[in-house]
Amino acid sequence: MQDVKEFRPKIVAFCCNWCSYAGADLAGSSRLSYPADVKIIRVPCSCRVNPLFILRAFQRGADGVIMAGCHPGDCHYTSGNYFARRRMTLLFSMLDYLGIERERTRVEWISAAEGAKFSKTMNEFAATIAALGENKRLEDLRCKN
Amino acid sequence: MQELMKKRAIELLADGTCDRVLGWEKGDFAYDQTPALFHTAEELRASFVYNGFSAANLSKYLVKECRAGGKIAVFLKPCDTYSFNQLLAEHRIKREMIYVIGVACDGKADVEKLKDAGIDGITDIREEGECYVVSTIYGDKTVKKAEALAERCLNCKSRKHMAYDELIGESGEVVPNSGRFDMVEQLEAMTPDERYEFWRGELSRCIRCNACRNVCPACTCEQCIFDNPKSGVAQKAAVNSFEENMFHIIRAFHVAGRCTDCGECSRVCPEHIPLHLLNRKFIKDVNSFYGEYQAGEDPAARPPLGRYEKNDIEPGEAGGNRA
Amino acid sequence: MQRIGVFICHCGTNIAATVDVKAVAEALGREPGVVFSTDYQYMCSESGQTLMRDAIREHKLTGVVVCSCSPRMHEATFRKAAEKEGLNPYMVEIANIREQVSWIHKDIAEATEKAIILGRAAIAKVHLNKPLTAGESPVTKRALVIGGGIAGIQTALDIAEAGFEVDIVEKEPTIGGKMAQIDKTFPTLDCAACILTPKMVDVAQNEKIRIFSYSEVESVKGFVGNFKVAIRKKARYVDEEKCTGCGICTEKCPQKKVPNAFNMGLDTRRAIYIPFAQAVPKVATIDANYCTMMKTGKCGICQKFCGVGAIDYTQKDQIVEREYGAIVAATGFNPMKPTQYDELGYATCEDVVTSLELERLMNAAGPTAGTLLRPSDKKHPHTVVFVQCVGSRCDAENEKGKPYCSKICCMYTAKHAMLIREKYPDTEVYVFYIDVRTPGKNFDEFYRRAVEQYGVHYIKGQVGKVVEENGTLKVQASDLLSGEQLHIDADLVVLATAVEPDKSARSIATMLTASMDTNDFFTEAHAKLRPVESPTAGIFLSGVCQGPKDIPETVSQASAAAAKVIGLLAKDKLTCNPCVAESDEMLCNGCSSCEKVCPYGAITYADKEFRGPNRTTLIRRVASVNAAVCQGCGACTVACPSGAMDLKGFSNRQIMAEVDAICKM
Amino acid sequence: MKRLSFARLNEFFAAIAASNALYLPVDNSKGKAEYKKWQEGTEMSRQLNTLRSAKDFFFPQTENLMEFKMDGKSVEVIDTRREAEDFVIFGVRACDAASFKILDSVYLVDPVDSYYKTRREHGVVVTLACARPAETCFCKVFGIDAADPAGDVTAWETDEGLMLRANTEKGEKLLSLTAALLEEGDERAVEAAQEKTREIIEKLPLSSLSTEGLGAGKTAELFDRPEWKALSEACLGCGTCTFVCPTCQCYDVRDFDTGNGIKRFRCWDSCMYSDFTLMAHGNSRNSQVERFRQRFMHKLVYYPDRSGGTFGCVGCGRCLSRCPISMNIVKVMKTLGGKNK
Amino acid sequence: MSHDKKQAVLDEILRASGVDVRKCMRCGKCTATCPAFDEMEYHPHQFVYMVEKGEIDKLAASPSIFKCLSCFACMERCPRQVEPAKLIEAVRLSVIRAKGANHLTPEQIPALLDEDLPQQAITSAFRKYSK
Repeated sequence: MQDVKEFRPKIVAFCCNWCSYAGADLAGSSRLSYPADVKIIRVPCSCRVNPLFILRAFQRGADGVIMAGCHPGDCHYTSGNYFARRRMTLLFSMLDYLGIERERTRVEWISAAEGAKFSKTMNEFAATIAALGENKRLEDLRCKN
Repeated sequence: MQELMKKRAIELLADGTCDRVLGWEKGDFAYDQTPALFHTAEELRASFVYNGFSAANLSKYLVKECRAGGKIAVFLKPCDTYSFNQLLAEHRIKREMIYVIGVACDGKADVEKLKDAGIDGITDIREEGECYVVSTIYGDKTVKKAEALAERCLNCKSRKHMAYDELIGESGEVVPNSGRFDMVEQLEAMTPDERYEFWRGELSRCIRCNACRNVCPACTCEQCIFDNPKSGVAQKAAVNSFEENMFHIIRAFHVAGRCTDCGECSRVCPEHIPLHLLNRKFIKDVNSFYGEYQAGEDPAARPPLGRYEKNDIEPGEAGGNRA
Repeated sequence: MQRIGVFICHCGTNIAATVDVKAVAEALGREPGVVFSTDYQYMCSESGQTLMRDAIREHKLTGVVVCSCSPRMHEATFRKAAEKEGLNPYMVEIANIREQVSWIHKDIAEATEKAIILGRAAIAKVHLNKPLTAGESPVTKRALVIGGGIAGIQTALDIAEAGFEVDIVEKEPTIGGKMAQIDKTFPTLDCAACILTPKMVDVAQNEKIRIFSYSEVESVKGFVGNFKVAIRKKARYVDEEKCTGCGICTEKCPQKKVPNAFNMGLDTRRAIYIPFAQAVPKVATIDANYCTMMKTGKCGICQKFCGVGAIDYTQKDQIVEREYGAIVAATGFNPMKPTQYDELGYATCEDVVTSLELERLMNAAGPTAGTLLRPSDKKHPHTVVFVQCVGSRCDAENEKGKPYCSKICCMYTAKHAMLIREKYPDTEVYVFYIDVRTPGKNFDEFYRRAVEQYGVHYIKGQVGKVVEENGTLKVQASDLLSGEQLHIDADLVVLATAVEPDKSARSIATMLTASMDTNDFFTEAHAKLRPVESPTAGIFLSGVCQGPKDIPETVSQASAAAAKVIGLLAKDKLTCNPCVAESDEMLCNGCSSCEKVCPYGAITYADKEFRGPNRTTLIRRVASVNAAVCQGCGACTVACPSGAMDLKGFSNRQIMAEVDAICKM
Repeated sequence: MKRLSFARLNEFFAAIAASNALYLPVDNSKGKAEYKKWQEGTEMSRQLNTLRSAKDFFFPQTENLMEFKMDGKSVEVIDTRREAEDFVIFGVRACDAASFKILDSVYLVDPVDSYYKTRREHGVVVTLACARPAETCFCKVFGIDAADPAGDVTAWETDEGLMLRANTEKGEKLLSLTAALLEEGDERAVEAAQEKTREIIEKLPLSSLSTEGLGAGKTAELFDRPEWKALSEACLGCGTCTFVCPTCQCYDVRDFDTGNGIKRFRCWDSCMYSDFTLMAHGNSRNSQVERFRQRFMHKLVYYPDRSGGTFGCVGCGRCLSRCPISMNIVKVMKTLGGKNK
Repeated sequence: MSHDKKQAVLDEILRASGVDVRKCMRCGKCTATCPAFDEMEYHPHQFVYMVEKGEIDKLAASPSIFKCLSCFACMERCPRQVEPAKLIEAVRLSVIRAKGANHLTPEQIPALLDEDLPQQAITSAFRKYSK
């Protein structure tokens, strides 16, 4: 029997600099914890998130990818998150169409004032990914050994 | 039809409207036509062809031809005119350099269908009314045109020319219920596991020959990111299932909102992967999420990913088995 | 290969208590390209910065990674320090191991592991960083103040004082705001009008200040230093230039039954009106909703009586375009209308009023000419009950109220109670409170005076029910200290309702791309260190739009915002964010996809000549980015189908390198 | 000559599969033939040929060469070569069998490609003579006899059953594995089948294609021919022709960074691609006409130059049916060759 | 009662009621609004405070818990969503359950019904006693 390692999901969170990253800071300064499996990448705006980045994360072994941005209408750059929303809607729908678990990708709008929401969202998402288990459908085994 | 086109092309060369004509050139077996430039009446007389096997969408060649100087005449089928408009919208071609002759199309034949039906050793194919008479080294065979109709033409979305300077034959109408999303809907109705199996089965055959990309009139990048070593995502042959998925997802996304559904990708795939089902998924999603939109219908229309509504649906609401 | 230095900050024990900083320094020191790695108690301190500068010099570092607090906190500090040592500031990256690690994780092993991974991601990014140089953009030397209350007035005056032009946009016909409606001010009890109106006059007379009254901001474009704002001047049907403010029209107008908003609807005015005697600008306005001429086309009396021909029924809204270098939001507040509290009877009993209504009832220019008479029967009330915290301090889930303390109610209620007791010693005054909050200079003394000197009854407890019975308000309340339930027959009940941001603030914030909190108060760039700036560059905050404040606090914040604006306008050029988009012309298709998503119009196209294959030339349409206009959101980089558009400082390769580092097995 | 009754074909496959991985053409979901590993119940395709060629067995589309493992600043080189398993490919047509010789002439000469060599040594090729060649077939032009293919074992489908002939020691060994199922066969049945095939071949439209004016030594004559431009005009620059071609042998060596190390692999490349021959200084073939010319000059001139006149094409016809724009080597030969007008 | 047992009772009451007593800011609006004020020894705001302090025994022994009308006025009015009525209900339940089977069975009810009793009171009584 091989030793079975406890599954620790890898989760990449793309956070826009103005709202969600600040929301993460607020979660931090309010000591609202969320699993260490969540690692944040700062981008200027959710509209900077290229579908390529999301696929790349899955390739490299991520089990879940979440993108967080300002609430629609509150984008620091006026309209960035509206474009991001369309892009992600289409991308997620396509991933679903290809049979890749829909729940592995998520978009949330988290303002700079919503530290609690940030923490809650990340806890929820991490739990969802933990329940789904390892990402098998978009993995690149070369990156796993 | 072919003779009318040939005659008109010769006239256009003669009257100086254009200095070359883009059309289809005869091959060895009637079905293997090659897109070609005709510079003289002699060339046209000798090898210009237009029939049920003139399948290639010629619009993409205009990107290159517009840079060559001199006005070019081109024959475009209805579906090709959508690609033409899209290229115009994206400033890839210059309208004033091109003389468009819209040609009627009642669907193109797919020689693979004949071969799948057991007809081999084909030496020539003639059209006789509603039938193709196929000469083979094993004798003549007659096939109903409808039975040889290419997959993409079964769900023809439009027989209407979106752009032309003149028409040969008649322009039809947009087909309201083309059924082109039927297969997409069937896939959507499957479970995620079934869909995954379906696409693995299809995409695992991909040999990354890039025929789909290189024929695609929406893929006119100066250099594809997959060919650009500086992009960080360049690949050649797909090493594993991830890379197969990656290439096709990104390519489909890249043409999302720009794909005119001309069907060339699936036509040229040597492995017969139904790539159009990826593009049609995006077209269907755009239609249902953001309102009806067909790339290439109106070159002035704003593409769906270049605009937004404040109350667009959330990504979380997309996907899943929607009723 | 970069030569990277890594610095792990302890942040005292903030980081070091949960993250094994030595282990992080050691692990990151083994990463390819890292030539120096250390930890230090406070990297942001002078000595921490010196440590970093020494290392840059001694180890010839080409890149720096600081593992510390959020980059939103000290990225600029560390970049500046690196720059002093000759390293391009954009070669410095921060790994946030405080907010994202030590403050949210408890397990040291887990936190240390995560800190290492975040450090690796930052190192991976720095490997691909390139020195960036900031461009410059000019500054329009004029400020816009949105809102003409005391906050906007003070900000405008201070900016004008420094010699810069200021425009005030006020949606009401006059500036003055809420303070103009207030009778007296705490804790000095001086008359609000006496201290406000001279300032209003100053504004009117200041050559640097232009007032757009009865106007609203229509759209805002541009960016810090270069805003373009469209202002809608609503039609007031009176020519502002001609009107002398003589007021004849407001006396002759036959439509007398218009609720007087300035007096909180407690009396009426005419359809053509000047809100109050000291209004600035003192110009009449026709209320088109009530004007008979506007509604039926028959009347025209005001026009007949106007000696200067200022009345113009055909006036239309006008859009004025103005350019500004800075914008101050001073959109103010409104007291909540407590109609959702059925038990308090505001909606049903005329004699249950809000505190601002009471101000008008006590004001010499108010509906009762300063004599306290209750609205229902215009009689003098003998028992007055004040209810504190109406709609404030509610649970976040509570739909009726606000979660915050409105801050000013304790003090103004003490003021009201005191004034009533002083003017009408025969009146019993009860104040039902939850807590009495009086932080502020001379505030608690003021409140104690109300209790000790004026004999106001302060009762800890809340009012449960107010019912009107035969002209008396039956107040049922609990006295928590005695444990009794009280039943008081009151003549007047005054509700200290919550302060709410003005309804217009949300849409203005959207136009300004300034962020707001869940209560629709503007968010400041930093709660402690940058309290009068919005996170959006060039947008400043003044007054209650940022959070509940009393007058002294509002005025000091208004002046602080003005100081920030002056600091900005004093510059001739602003250095631009160098993290802007850039188009690789060799890859660009000229397809215009990027242009369609650019919110700033920063992308233009031109036909350019390129080398084709084999010594040919070809002309291609390619995009170029105006670096002074681009704000670096990156929308174009994803819209670009060919990957020609990339964002400096957040390039595709950099972000993917971070992804790779984070996902690495 | 051995004979196997068609009824016992399955037993024959099972006997081979007992000690070898056995691959044979199988119809896929699209009704096209591709090589699949045999297992009980696998049905052999009736198609003339597989969509992709048999070269994949010896020269796979991608192949790991070695790995570098990185830990902090240290790098370790790891040999990833594994002992290959013995395998048998059944049903290879004459054209593909001939292509192996061409590949051998590239990969088995000094410096020997050890990856290729290992596979070649472990593989046994059982060819199957063509019974019904297609209009796109032109192997005859290059001196290949579809009725008598090479390979370790040659098989014919005749009226009397499957006839098998071992051509090499490896072939003998394979047949000995299945000896219990085989009987002695009659040469005449084979000859009858061959005759039928050859009759058809004579009738094929491309059998009369001439190689005159092409081949070794024609570089100077053909290189600057103006027809290249028109021929290549429609070429999309995709790699379909090269990837379905049994003789195309170019590859690219690439590194894949896994985050913890590098996997160095090779993968097929195509001279039709714009980044083929991309070097530090840039690209020596900047236009599609140059790339297009390269591919056909290689098959028709350069390779013959180096191999004593043997053409680098085996006439399998795959590029004829797969090219998206139906441009192909036959059209090139007809345009540039001497006697084809 | 041992400390642990006391804690267990408290936990059960908090769980059953779903009330977070720490949210209370002691404004007393629940008490001010309570129609049964005069009948009660402990008033709604005291309930909350006593539960927070863990004084369940005192509360359980008081008849006040049965004086509550379950009118929910306190829940409706509480600005902090503390919901004292749910807390009272939970205490009441814990008392009833501790009594075992010693309470009314459905068969006994018809005989005890008073024709003049308003329907609302009956429903309220069921809510209070029938669990």
